[in-house]
Amino acid sequence: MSKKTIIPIGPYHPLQEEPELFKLYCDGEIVKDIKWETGYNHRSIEKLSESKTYDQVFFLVERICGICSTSHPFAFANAVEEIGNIEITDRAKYIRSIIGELERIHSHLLWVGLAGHFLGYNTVFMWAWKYREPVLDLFEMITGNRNSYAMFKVGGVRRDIENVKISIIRKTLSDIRKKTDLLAGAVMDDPVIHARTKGVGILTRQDVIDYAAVGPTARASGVAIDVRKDDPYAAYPLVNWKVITAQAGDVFAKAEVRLLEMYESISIIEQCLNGLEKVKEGEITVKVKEIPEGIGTGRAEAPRGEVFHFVVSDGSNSPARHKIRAPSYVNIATFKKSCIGQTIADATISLAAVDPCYCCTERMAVAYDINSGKRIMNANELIDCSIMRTAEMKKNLINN
Amino acid sequence: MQGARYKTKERGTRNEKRETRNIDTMVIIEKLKENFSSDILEIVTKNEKRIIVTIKPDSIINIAEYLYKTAGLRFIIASALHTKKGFEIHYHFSMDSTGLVLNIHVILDKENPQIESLSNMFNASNWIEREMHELFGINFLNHPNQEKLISDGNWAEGVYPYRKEFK
Amino acid sequence: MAVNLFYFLVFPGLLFAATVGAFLSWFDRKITARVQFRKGPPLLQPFYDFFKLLLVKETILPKHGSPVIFLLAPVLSVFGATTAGIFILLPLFNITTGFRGDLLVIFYLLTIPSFSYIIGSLASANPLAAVGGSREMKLILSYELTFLLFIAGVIMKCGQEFNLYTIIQTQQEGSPFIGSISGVLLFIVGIFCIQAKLALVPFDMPEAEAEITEGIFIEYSGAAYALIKLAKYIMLFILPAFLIALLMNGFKLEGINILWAVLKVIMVVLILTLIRNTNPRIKIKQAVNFFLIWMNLLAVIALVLIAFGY
Amino acid sequence: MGFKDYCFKKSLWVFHFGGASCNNCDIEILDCLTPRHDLERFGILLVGSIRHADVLLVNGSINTRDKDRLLEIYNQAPKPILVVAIGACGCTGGIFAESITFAGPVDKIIPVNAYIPGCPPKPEAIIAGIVKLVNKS
Repeated sequence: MSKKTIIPIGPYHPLQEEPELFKLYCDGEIVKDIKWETGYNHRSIEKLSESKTYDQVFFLVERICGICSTSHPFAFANAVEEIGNIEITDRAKYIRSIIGELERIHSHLLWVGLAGHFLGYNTVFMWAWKYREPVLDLFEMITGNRNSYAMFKVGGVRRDIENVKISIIRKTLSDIRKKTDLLAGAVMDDPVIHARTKGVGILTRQDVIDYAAVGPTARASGVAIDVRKDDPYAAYPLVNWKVITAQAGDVFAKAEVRLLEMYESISIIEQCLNGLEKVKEGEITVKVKEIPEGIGTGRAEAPRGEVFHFVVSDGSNSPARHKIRAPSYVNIATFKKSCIGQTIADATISLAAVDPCYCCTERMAVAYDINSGKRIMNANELIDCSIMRTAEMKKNLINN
Repeated sequence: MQGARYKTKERGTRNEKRETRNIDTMVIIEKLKENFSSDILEIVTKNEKRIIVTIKPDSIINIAEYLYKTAGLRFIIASALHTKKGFEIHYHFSMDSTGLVLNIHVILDKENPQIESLSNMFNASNWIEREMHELFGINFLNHPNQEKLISDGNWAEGVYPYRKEFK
Repeated sequence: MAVNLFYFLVFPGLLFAATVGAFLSWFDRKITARVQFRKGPPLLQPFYDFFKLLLVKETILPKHGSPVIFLLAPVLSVFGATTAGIFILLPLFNITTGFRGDLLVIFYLLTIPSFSYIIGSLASANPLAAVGGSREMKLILSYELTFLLFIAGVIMKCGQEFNLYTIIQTQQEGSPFIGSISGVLLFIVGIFCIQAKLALVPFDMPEAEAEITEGIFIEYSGAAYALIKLAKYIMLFILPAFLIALLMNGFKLEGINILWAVLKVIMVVLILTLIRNTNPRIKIKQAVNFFLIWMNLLAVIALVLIAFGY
Repeated sequence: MGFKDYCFKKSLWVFHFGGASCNNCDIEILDCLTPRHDLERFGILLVGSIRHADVLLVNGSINTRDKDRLLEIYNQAPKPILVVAIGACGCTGGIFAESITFAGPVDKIIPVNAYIPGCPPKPEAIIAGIVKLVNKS
C-alpha cells in the first residue's frame, strides 16, 4: 500500500474540545507525517490587549484559556509589577499561590479524565470529573465563579480569603487527597493502561531541549524545569515543595508526573493556608499610582508549563506591546517527534499527552474585508476607518 | 498517612537534584562581553534576573549559538515590536538554574527588516519566526519553511496587521 | 408459511428480539451510569432513540461513494441479525426446527452484521469510516477462529451433535456444560468473543469515538442509523442467548424457571457491561494478539480437556 | 404533542462546536455530562459525528476561519436541528467582539434557537436553557 491516506483529526473532533486540524498522513494505520492547520481559534488577543487599560487586560488574558485562567493573569501581574517595581503584601502572595495551585489540581484532574476518555476508558473520565467538582466548589466559595476567577489585579488580589474559610478549604483538601489516591491507584495499577501508554509517544531529553518544551512534558523526560523553583514568584519561595520528574518521556511518565504533582499542590496549599493565618486579614492590595515606561517579563508555571508574558509600557495606561507565549505553543510542536511512526490509536493519545491547549496558542490577528470577502484591510486601515467615523459623528453633533 | 497507598510504592522519581551549570549569571555577561565585544551595543542590567543585551543584527547567529550550545540556555520565545526606531526583536533566553531571563535585543531596518533565522539551530524558534513573518513582515533568512502559520488564506500578501503607523 | 412469517417478524424474530434487546441496552447504559456515579437514562430511552432516528431525522446520503450500498448495508445487518436470532431463539423456546446442521448456519449468520457494517462504511467514502472498516475487518479475522473453536468445543462436549436443539436437550437432561472445567474455560472464551462481536470496550476500535469519531458509523444518519441501532439491539440479546443455549442449558419455560431464564440473560449482559466499564480500549494489534494467542490457547486447552472427559 | 415530537424531546443528541473560545464553555458543557449533573438521565448524549446530532451547541466567538466551518457543519447536519449559542462569546462576541478576526456572533451566520449567556454559564444554566428550549418547541 503505497498510497498515503490522510486522516484528519479535527477541526471539530471529540478528541479535543477546541478546534484544531491535524492531518495525519497515514500508511495503513501507521502515521508517516503530521501537519497542522492552526488559526481556528485566534482572537488577536495581543492586539486587543493594546487597546485595554492595565486593569482591563486581566479580564482579557483570563480568557486566553479557561483552564489556565489563573496562570495568564499571574504572569501578566508579574510582568507589570516588574515594570512598576511593586512589591505585594504577603497575604496577597499566599492567596495568589493558593489560587494557582488549586487551578493546577483541577487542571490535572481534568487531564486525567480526558486521557481516560481518549483511551476509551469512560469510567476514569467520569470519576476524575466527579472528584474535580469539589475543587470547583472551592473556587466558587473563594472567588465567586467556577472558572474565570477575576482574582488578580496590579498590586494584589481583588478578594480576600477570610480566615473562617480556611478550615473548610482544609477539609476539602484532605478529601481531594483521598480521592487522588484512589484515582492514582486505579490508573497506575491497571495493566491495560500500562500496555496502552508505556513506551508510547516518547520524547527524549534532546527533543525536549531542541523544541524547548516546558512543564510536565519536559519534566516527564527528565528535564527538571519549573518556574516556581527557578525564578520564584508569589509565595513559592516561602513554602517547601519538590519538583517532580520522571525519566521515561512516554505518555505514562507524563501521567505519573501530573498525578504526583497534585500531591505537591495540595501540600503547597496547606502551607499557604498556615501562612495565611499568620498575616493580618484584609491586607490584600498595595496602592499603584502609575506604570512607568519600561519593559517587563512575567513568568508563571501553568499546569501545562511556563507561561511567558512580555509587556512593553510607554508610560500610558495600556500596554504598548504585549507578547504572550503559552506553554502549548512550544509543546504542540513536539508532536512531530512523538507521533510519527506510531499507529493512529497511539498518535491520538500522544497528541493528548501534552495536554494541548489551542486557546493559549493562538492569539493572532486577521484582517478582512466584510463586503468582498477578500482579506485586504490591515489593522491600521480599520483604525483609520474608526477615526473617520468618529470625526463624522463629531461633525454631525456640532452641526446639530 | 497522606497519600499513603500510592506514595509507599515509590513509583515516581522525585529528585531535587538540578543540573549544575558552572556558568553564573554575571559570568555569562562577562563571557559575552569578552567574546563578542564588537557585536554588543549596550547591556542593561535591571536586576540579577533580568538583563537586556542589545546587539548588532548580524551577530545574532553567533551569540545565539554560544548561548544555546555552550552556555546551555533555553530559548523561550521572541517578541517583535514595531516602534519609531524600526522593528525590534527581543529574543528571550532563560537560564533555568538561576532564573535569569536574558533578552537579546536587536533593532532592524525600517524599510526592509530581515535577520538570520535561528530555526536551523533549534526547532523551538520555527513557529515564532513564521508568526513574526506573518504579523510584522520581518524576513527570516535561511528559514526552512517560512510559510504562514496561523493566518493561512486569511489576508492578502504584503499586509501585516501588527505594524503600526507613526506620524 | 404464515407461521414462518410470524416467527420471522414477531416471535421470536424481529419484534421480540428487538424489544428485549432494547431493554438490555437500557440495562447496559443504566449499569454503566451507576458504575460512574450517575443516574442513567430512563427505561424507555432506547425506544425514544430508535423512533427519533427513524421518524424524525433526515437521512443524508454520502456525496461520493455509493448510496445504494450505503443504504443496503443497514437493512442487510438487521436481516442477518434477525435470521440468526430465529435460529438461536426457536430451539431456546422449545420449538424444534428439525434442521441438523444449524450451528454452522448460525455461525455464518452472526458475521453478517459486522460484514455489512464494513461494506456500508466503505461505501460512505469517508477516511475515518475507512479506518473503522479496516479495523473491524482485522477484528473479525482475529476473533472468528476463536469463536469457531468455542463452538467446536461445545459440539465435542455434546458428542459430535450439530443441532442446537439437541445440545439444549442434552444439557437439560444431564447437567449444564458450564459445570465442568472445560465448560468454564469455554465460557470465558465465549464472553470475550461476544464482547468483540458486539464491539464493546475494550474491543470498540471500529467505532472508537475519541480516535475516529464513531468510525464505521460516522456518515449514517436518520433512518439508516436507526436500523443499525436495531441490529445492535438484536445482537445484544441473541449473542448472550446463544451463549446460554450452548453452555448454560438454555431456557426452561415453566413456573419459576422463567425467572431463571431472565436472570441468566441479565447476568451475561452484566458481565459484558462490567468488562466494558473497567477497561480502556486496546489497540487493534493488541486485540489480534489477544485472540490469536491467548484466547485460542485457552480454547485449545478446553478442547483437550473435553477430549479427556473433564 | 405528537409521538414524533415526544421521542425527539426525549432523545436529544448533542454535537459540540467550539469556535474561537477560551475553553471554559467547552469544559462546562462536558461538565454537564459528568456525575454531578448527568444529562444522560434526560436522554441527552454527546455524539462525535454531526450526522447523529439533534442539537448543535456553539460556543466561543466565531472568527473568520471558523465561519466557513460552522456553515459547513450546519449544512451537514440532518434536519431538524436545534442550534444553541452558549456563553457571552457565542451570543454576542463578548470581550472578543472588538477583535479584528471576529466574524460575527453565531446568529449572524446560522439561525439560533436559544441563547445561554454567561461567562461561562454554569452547568445548571446550560441545563435550564436546554430544558426551556425543549419545552418551547
